[in-house]
Amino acid sequence: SRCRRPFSASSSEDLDQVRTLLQLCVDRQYVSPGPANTELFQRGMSCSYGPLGMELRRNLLEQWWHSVTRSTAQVLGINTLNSSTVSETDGQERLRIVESGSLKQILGEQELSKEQLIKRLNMLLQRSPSVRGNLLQGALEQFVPLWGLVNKKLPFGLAETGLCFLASDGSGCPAEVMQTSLAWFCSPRTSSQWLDHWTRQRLKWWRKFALSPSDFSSSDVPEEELEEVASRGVRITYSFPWGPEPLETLLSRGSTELLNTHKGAHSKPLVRDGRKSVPHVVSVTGNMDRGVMAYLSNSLQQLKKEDSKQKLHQRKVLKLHPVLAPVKVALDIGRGGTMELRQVCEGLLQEMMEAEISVWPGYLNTLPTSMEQLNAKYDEMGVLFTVVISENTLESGLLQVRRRDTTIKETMHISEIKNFLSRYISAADNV
Amino acid sequence: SRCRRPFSASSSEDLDQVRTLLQLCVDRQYVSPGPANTELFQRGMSCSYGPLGMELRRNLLEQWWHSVTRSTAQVLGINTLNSSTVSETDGQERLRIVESGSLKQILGEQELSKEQLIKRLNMLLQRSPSVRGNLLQGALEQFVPLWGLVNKKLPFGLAETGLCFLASDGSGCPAEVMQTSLAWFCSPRTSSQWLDHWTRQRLKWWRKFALSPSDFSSSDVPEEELEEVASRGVRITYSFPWGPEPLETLLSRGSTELLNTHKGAHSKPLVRDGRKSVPHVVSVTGNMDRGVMAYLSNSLQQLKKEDSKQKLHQRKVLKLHPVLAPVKVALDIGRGGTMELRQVCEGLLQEMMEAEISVWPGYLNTLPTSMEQLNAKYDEMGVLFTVVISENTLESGLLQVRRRDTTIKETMHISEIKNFLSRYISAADNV
Amino acid sequence: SIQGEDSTESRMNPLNIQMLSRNLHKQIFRGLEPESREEDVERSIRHLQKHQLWGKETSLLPDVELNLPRMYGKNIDEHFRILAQKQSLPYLEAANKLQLAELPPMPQEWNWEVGWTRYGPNGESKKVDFPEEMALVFDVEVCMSEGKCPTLAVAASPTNWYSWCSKRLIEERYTWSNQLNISDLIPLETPKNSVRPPGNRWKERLIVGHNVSFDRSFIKEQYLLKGSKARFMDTMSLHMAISGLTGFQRTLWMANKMGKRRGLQEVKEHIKKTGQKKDGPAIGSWDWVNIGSINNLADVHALYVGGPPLKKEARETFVKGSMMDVRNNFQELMQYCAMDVEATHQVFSEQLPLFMERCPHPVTLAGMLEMGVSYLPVNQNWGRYLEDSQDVYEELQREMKKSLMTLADDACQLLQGDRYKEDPWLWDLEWDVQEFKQKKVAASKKKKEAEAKVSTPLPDFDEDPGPPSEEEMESPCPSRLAVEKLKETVDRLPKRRQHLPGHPGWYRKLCEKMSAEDGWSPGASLISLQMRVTPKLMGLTWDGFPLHYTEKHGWGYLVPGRRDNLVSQEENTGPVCPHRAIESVYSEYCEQNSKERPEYSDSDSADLVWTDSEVWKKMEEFGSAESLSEENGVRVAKNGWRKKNGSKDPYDVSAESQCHYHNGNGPYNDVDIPGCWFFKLPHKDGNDNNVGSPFSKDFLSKMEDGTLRAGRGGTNATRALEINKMISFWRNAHKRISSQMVLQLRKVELPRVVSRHKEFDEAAQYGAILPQVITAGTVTRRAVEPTWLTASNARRDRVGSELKAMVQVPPGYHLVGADVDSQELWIAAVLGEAHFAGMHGCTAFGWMTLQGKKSQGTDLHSRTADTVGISREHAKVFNYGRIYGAGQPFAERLLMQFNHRLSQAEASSKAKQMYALTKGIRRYHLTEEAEWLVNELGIQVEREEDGSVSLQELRRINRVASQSYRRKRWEMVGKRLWAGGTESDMFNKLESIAHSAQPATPVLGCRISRALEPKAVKDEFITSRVNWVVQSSAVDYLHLILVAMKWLCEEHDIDARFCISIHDEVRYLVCSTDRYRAALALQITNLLTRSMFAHALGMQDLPQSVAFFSSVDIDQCLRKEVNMDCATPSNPTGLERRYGLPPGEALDIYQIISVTNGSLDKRGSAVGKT
Repeated sequence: SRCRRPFSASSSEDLDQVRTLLQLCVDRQYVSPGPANTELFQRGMSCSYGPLGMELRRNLLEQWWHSVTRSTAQVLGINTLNSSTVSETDGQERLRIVESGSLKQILGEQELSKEQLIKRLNMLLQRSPSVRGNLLQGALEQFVPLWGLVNKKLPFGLAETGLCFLASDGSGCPAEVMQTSLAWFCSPRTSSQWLDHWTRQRLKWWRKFALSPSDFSSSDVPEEELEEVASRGVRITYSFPWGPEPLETLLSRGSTELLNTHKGAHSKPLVRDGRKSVPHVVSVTGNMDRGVMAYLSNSLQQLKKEDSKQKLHQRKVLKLHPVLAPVKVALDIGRGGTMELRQVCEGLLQEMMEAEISVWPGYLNTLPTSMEQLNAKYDEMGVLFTVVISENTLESGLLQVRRRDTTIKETMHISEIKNFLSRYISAADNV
Repeated sequence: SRCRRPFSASSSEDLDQVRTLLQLCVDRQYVSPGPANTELFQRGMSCSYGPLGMELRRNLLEQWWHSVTRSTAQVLGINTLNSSTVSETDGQERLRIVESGSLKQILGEQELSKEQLIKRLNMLLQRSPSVRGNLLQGALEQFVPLWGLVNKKLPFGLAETGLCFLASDGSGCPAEVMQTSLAWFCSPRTSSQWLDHWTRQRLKWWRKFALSPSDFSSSDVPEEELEEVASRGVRITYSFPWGPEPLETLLSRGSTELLNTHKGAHSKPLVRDGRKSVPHVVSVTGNMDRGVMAYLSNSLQQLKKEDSKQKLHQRKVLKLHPVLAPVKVALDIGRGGTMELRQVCEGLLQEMMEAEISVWPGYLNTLPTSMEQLNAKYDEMGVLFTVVISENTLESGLLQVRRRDTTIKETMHISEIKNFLSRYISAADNV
Repeated sequence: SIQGEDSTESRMNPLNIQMLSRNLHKQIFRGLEPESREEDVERSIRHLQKHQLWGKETSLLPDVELNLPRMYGKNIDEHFRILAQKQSLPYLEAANKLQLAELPPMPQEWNWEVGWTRYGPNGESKKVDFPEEMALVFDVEVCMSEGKCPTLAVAASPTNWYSWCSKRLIEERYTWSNQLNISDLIPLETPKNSVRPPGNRWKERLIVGHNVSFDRSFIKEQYLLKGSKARFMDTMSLHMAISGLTGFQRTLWMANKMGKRRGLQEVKEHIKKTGQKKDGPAIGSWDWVNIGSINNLADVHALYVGGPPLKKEARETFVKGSMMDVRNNFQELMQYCAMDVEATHQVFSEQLPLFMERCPHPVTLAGMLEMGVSYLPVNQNWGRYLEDSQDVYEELQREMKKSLMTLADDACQLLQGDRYKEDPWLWDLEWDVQEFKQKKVAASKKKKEAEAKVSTPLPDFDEDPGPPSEEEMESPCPSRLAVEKLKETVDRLPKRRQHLPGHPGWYRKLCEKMSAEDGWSPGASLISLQMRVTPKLMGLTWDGFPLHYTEKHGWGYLVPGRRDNLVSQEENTGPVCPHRAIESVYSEYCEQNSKERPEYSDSDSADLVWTDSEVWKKMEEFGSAESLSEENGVRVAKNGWRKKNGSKDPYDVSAESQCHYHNGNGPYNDVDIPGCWFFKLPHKDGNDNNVGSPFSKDFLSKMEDGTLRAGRGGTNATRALEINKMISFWRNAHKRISSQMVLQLRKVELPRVVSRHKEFDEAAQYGAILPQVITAGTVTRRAVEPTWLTASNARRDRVGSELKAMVQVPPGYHLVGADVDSQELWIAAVLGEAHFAGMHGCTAFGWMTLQGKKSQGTDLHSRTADTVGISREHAKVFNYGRIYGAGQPFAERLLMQFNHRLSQAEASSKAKQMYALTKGIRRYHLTEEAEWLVNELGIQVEREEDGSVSLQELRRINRVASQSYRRKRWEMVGKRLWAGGTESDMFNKLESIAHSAQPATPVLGCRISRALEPKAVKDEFITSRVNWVVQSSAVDYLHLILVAMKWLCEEHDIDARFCISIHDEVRYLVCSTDRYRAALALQITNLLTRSMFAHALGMQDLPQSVAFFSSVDIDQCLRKEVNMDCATPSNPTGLERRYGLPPGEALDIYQIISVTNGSLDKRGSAVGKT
């Protein structure tokens, strides 16, 4: 995958924006701290995620999966191995998992001549499994048995999500990336139409969760950047402050690879009765780590805001889509916590978790914090609602609910909050 | 991880049972075909899964995640990197990802002496990132920032699921496994109680989805098999036809590793104000690949059955728990499909998919199959319900619904089927 | 044959216009050489010189050598008569029989059975495949709630009644496929399960109905690509031709029908709407009301037949009822349908003789029959197009809504610290919030609770409590119990929950109330562009001023700087305008624009290029008012705000309240906003009208040029505006487009040419749409159809605008067609030329049409553009407008609309200038009475050589006369005519036709609707009548083309069928092997048609430059240009990549001759067989 070096932002304002975003991601537990880690993150690679980042990527993957497997009846999910021992000699330099013990043992054998050493090492290398750089190869291998399963009907797709390893571009350090892959098999006649179809579907999907959808766009892959097998390609890109980066790549790959994978040209398992043509492959490959970053970048809104003392602030809000937001609601106690209030919080927390609403147990934090600070923090975390339980709640059952998007506080009854949240989130999914 | 060689089943009947199970898993798209693959599967390693196996493992992981992260407020989910470049010299022989290109290049350099060669290779090895063998190390590394997030309260847990690589025990070929991990941090005083608590919770969970729960059991890890750091351990095992195998292991590990990870003993980040003790760790590590096999094995029921011609058959049913079953309902067309019937099927399919009920689009199969054959197939797939749409549906809106567990066919109206299924599945979850 | 060589010298007329090649002229005009009088030639040259057109260099076209097919009759007119008679003979015979026949008695009881039933005269019934009579009156009814499938039908012939019931009516089923196929339709020529007629011979048949194109769309055989010889006669179209009303007349007619009083009110309202104010015309003559009617069957029936009114109540069941309702009222509804058939027959019987009398040329009938069988082939791409467009549309709409919702959410933050008070847009919204209501608890209970309440402080430090015990795990969780207990207080909430009490009032209104039902969506989801709050949330500015809305004046904007109303502020209890903030908005705008303040120029936005029908609609509305007392020479200033200078204006205030630095529509000082003047946004129909939404189509161009822009909310607002533009087309059109009835044909139902073609794809779909064309739908007899005939061309930024290109041929076929170049201009010009000197190119207007060159600036549009200083595109609108009869006021308004910064005076002077140059100046012939007076009083009169006088002279004579003879009112004006302009003679001709006692088209002699004849309307509706001359002649043109083309195709065995005619273009669906021959036939058709025009006007010659279509398009889809890729947001990759459609060929006559060898014969033309 091509990616620009970080921090090539076009202007100092953009640069500022990038810094703000990264700092916020670390501060608010999206990304684990450490410069090496944030660099991975910014490069669109897997990094060590904090609880919120993990949940966000999880939600994103979940949505991807649903959108692809539920879009038509013809998509089957699969799960292939990361490592394979097929020692192909296709010239591709692969990443291999080597048992460092075995290697060291060979290096330690004094009596070996240089030639013997090299021979042994080559053998070890051959035996060592290679890790995958993409999910496509797995799908191609699974094609034959699963095509049979659907009676050799076309079109037909295989979906998978999983970790892949990318060789370093010289830096010597391979990186991981969470890939999504749809391998779509169709008739040669329709492959171009399907490419367009999936481009539209995928772009629509990316835009669905965006705050400003037009930052996501699609463009043809320039001829010179196309992989050899591909006749046409489209990239879905996000315009980061430092320039566009691809999130998902769709390629019309023809049938070459399928034929290679299953050896023998036009072999029987690859054709349908009465047809001579081998199915064409359209691959849809996404990088969900970069997707996470795109949504974080897209949803960060900085608004000028005066505080109660007429001072000008920057209000930073992560306006993540309700479906993606890792924390839907924060539970807090108003001034002066008591055991009774905490109990109510715990009860409410249980209720929400059972309803699969992710809650932030802010009430556990007993350090004194002003409501203003708290709201600022939750805004930065992208928490949709903040529920505050106070002494008054114990008497009347009333809670204060603050909305992230309007900053307005409202009163709600404790018996209604769960249903309200559930409906709010599921309704947001349907918009 | 320890694992027995396959096919060490105790009796020929058991052997038969194993063969039947494996055959069925391959036939019904739980596991991809090929002896190497099924061997991985049987050894409790990740293998290449078919669509149904993938969905089953997915469901299982989902359930694990909910049960662990939603049990208390104190569990945070994380996502750490698979590979790390920390070149530790803790004596452990690690699996490393080596760029085979770089290695070959070094081997190809003619002018290098043997010593130079060895030096260069050692350097390469040092630089190559190692892949993880378990998830615990990642959790230990994340402990400090995240403990701060919860105000250094105890107890507190970090949960993660992900692929790990296991070094081969001599076979030379490392394998993958889908691990689940809960790292539970608690006061030294309560660590033993927590170990018991989690053992109980985990066993309860495993049994919840089982057809015969007593096949799942827990037992202490014998002293001699304990890892060095652990003071006590418990295994949750499943009794396979060839003997018991561990599914999840709980270890009380003390604080040594935590201290090692964060260097300097009793360093500030590891203690709470006013306390001197460093938190203790209880690790809960599961192998979900083996979990998949356990449930498949557990739910396979073989029943004698007479067919319409009074011939004796073996009816094989995969009585997977409704929550785990990868396919909840199959949609089929009765004799003589027409475009109109198909349209109804597609509408129904969409409706179910939107309600997140996984459907098998049997109606797409246009090859003539008898209803009996079809039912046998769906039973082996573990499909809960089979819905048949016929000409009659067009007139009256009535469908035939067959239940896997009773084999009884019922008539239901098309407008009610979705709600019926939704309620059936969610009710099964709460039992 | 050879062409293009100088074998013979090119023929030129005395005005140096190149005429038809000698061989063609000989074949068409049979050796009749045109003669011209020396005097006429000189007059023409003088005229051309006056307009700087004489002596301009012209280039020669290569001559065309062609052997035309043998022609009939003595001259070209007879030729066409013979062709048309032959073509329509069997249908005319059938029509006559039907007209004379008395229908048998209607059955009393209708048969409840699928398919056709025949009823004998004695009440016996028999199931039949289809009615076999040659002529039928036919009516179909459709149960709307059940989709597009026909439900029941009735037909009647001179001998039998028939009824038809659909399967869906008779058989009850849970579902029916929404995909129609041929067996769902009504057969009229073929038995069940067959697409061939008995004996494999298609018979000529005539089907009569009211708006019969609707009924036609349910007839099975009409969807077959080839075969049916059934033709249709539409009593609605016949009515339009005989007694139709113009659109404006229809409004008046309805008003009149509603009752005199109500009617007058409606008329007044209408006139007000069209901006004519009280000075508009009173409709003087109402005679036409009794000889015309609107188009529905009941009113048409009342007009032609009379008697008891037709009952239409049963119709409601089909419109609103379910299939069950239809079943329950089956007999009654059948009866209703039959009554319609009976009524249609009565109407038809009355109409036919009238029609034949008023449209006597056989070409008219033959042309209308051909027009009645239009056919649009489509394939699976139609479905894709609908899906893609709707998809993209919905997505964009969602995005737009999302942007608006975000704007609303963000605005809520202004509630904090009352910051909204300083917002230039939002200060006057409702910002109140509601108190949360909860019932009071009885004091005693509360006390008890208070006592019971204990609060336990949190432990200082949280110790790890260890795991809960097993008992704790088993027993119900205490914290859950605590929550459950608290939930009991829910009974203290009011029954009806408050709706977002904490949010400001305006925001609450944008949110849906959460209800138990599904479909609730969160946030300000009710927001739309149409709401008043939206422009404010976007912070829209007009030339830098924030927009503001008032009930009385609609949308306008606030201009800061007013000082005379700052005093009264204290008393103000309502929101206070933050005029300082408004000032800073404007100064910021000025700062931003200081460097390059945009100099306004005509934007060539295509949005302003209206379709002709739009131009016409506009003019028709106030056209009848246009003749307003020109003789008085005083036009009344119509723009309200200017009136304030008159002392009667109640809003007239001191000069202080005038805004000194901004010109616009205002200020309206009755809008009392402290510190600000209020100006209205300009309105296209005149500034008296209120603007209801700044997002209407009319402001699109203002957004594009930056006059109207979003001032805040950054990208959200701007993007919303952009999207609004993109989805405008689909929003308006998608209902009509997606309800087009598409019938898919199965393989056996397709011609073998298709099903055996190498590109035939089993998986693809091939089908057709039958557009519901009313063959003569307007008073000019132009065809009307709401979707296809008004469809604009594809535009890059308009979702779904690739509509036309979705008409795509099946394999083995091509679309062959052409646009008649400047059809209406040429018709108008040739009429003028015949009138002036009887030579082609003798008037300046004619010369420009024939010989004008864009490059030399001598073509009509460039000329107008130069004169007025506008773009050529805009000039086109003016030019067509004029020919359609639009006067100077129209031009003024249009000018101001194109450039809102133009003052009224400037616009007026520009319009005047333009009209003087083109239409010319009115001159008058004196009546005998006046001549006597002049003579008697010895007045020296300045006259032209034709004896006419100017308006000034007329006034002078009038003055002198009234001084001398005070009591008497003199009828001074005889004939009025135009003089001095490039188009004067053309207008004189048009007006002479329009004013004649029996206006008729000059070529085919079709008479104007009875409701527009001077006898009925006197001097009213002049614009409509002038317009009618050109438009109706254009219809003659089209009918001539259809007749000639049909003749050539039959004669030369060209496999082609008529597809559609959109305005001035015709398209044929042609078997690919015959496509070049069809192209040649089309060219010959045009040659003959134009020649026929010239012949009918007494000019036995035709300029070469108009003889042939500039090109004939051979294409696989319907599009404006053969190489247009029609990329739109819904078709981003274009036709070629997305639909695999390569560019077509556009061939001129020379290319066609070279491909076909100039021969129409199958054998003669070598090519086309590949």
